[in-house]
Amino acid sequence: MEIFKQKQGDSLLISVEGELDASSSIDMDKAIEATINEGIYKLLINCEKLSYISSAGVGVFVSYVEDIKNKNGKIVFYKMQANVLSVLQILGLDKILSIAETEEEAKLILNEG
Amino acid sequence: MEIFKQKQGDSLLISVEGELDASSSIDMDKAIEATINEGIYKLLINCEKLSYISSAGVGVFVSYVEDIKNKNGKIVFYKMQANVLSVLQILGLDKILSIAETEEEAKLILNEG
Amino acid sequence: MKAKLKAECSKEKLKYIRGFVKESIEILEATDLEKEQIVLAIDEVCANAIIHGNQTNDTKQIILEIDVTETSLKVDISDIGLYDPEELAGRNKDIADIVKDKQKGGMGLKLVYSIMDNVEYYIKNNMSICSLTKVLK
Amino acid sequence: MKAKLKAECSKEKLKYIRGFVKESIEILEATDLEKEQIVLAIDEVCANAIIHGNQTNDTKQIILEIDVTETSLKVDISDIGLYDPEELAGRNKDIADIVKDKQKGGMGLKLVYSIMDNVEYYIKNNMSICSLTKVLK
Ligand SMILES: Nc1ncnc2c1ncn2[C@@H]1O[C@H](COP(=O)(O)OP(=O)(O)O)[C@@H](O)[C@H]1O
Ligand SMILES: Nc1ncnc2c1ncn2[C@@H]1O[C@H](COP(=O)(O)OP(=O)(O)O)[C@@H](O)[C@H]1O
Repeated sequence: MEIFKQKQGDSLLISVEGELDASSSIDMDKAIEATINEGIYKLLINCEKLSYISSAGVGVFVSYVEDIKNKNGKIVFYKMQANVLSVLQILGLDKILSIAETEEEAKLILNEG
Repeated sequence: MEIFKQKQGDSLLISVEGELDASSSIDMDKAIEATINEGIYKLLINCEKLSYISSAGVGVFVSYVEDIKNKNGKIVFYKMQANVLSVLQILGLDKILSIAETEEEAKLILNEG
Repeated sequence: MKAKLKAECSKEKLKYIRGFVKESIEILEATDLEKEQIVLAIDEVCANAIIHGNQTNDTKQIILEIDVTETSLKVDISDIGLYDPEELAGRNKDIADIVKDKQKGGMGLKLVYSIMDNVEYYIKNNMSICSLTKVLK
Repeated sequence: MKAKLKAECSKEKLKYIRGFVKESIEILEATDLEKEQIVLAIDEVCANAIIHGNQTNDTKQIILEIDVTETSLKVDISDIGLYDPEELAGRNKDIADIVKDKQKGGMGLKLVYSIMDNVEYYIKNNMSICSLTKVLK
């Protein structure tokens, strides 16, 4: 798995490529923790090249949802592949997490209300 | 494996796609046998989409080389992938079979001498 | 076909295990998405066996046994950590509570139970075995 | 890692066996071409076990056992056909003679011996076993 970060104003765009499993999720956890420690609470996650996610990968994102919400931030995913989306759907997380189709839509959701 | 045949004057262009192994080589054998039975002894084999060959696949071509030569025909392969070419090289067949890089080169070899 | 894999208990091995499983279940007459979900379910159980069953001690091994036909699948995952299957009940926790409690874990078995038809835990020859089955309709 | 596969003796199974082998040897630190050649060598021995060892009788099975690390590979292929290893000597026939004799076969073992470091045939528990090894430099 590879993580690419790009600062955009007060938000951070994270592009994740490859497979996010029990092994690689540790790096993703560090990446998000570092972002929050920098005081950034608006996260866009580009999932276009994320080919696989297991519960450990999902868990990383889930564990920061509350903290981010408490800081009036948001975490928005977009361009998810069908298999990755299906994992969130099975868990019922598609109704709890913010999931957009395109980058534009994701940015709208990130900056609304 | 899939075989596509295309008649070009007195020669036949055979495009082979996929994996040519002990199982699929039977179909290739039938295709070449049928061609020879039709009296066509000039064969161009487009290997661009041939992703795998085992000795059984090689054997099909090898078994017709003599008959085709005796009829003043020729069998010319082109656009071979590296792994397929390496199989012929290991067997020393790269010096016995006619192997071209491009279709143009293959046609030149087919119609020379 | 029957496939068997012994792998050292390290998380880095999970991606090879998935590749192995993917190929082993190739003959199943299921959609790509269904096959990807089956690979996920098996990945989750293997991750548990490596992490919880063997504390990622890579001198230990887990064993994966796959029995597959065009329409059916049975997978046994064995690890030496002897646990009480009753303790795996965490899978019933509500997803909203998992989010609220900022949990990183506790979602794996939810996926396994959703994707597979049957999930069974038992102990045999001093090994903990998780047995997964699925029959295609 | 150790991987094991039991497959019915039908030629249609060869492509699944190759997929399985490809994934099983993924951790080998070799080039893609080297890995493809190793898959080929194993395919050749499996094809022989299915065709010559078991006459493509799909009620019979061949067994493939792979023991792989980053730098070494050992593969055992077992079939129930009991043959005399001495009879496999056909692999020494000159390739030009194979062409002249219009042979369709007799090239498989040439590939196997070229690609692998060591090839051994022996009989154990009433099974014929072909044992292949390779060590990466
Ligand atoms: N093979 C195992 N050995 C010991 N405990 C296990 C095993 N598999 C699962 N468990 C227990 O069940 C719990 C729930 O598993 P799971 O839903 O996969 O979530 P996670 O592993 O992410 O915590 C684990 O936290 C662990 O305590
Ligand atoms: N597992 C086996 N059981 C019986 N005979 C075998 C086995 N493997 C190889 N042989 C014999 O060795 C010969 C040479 O094998 P090979 O070089 O692979 O060529 P091919 O199988 O194409 O004839 C075969 O034709 C067969 O007679």
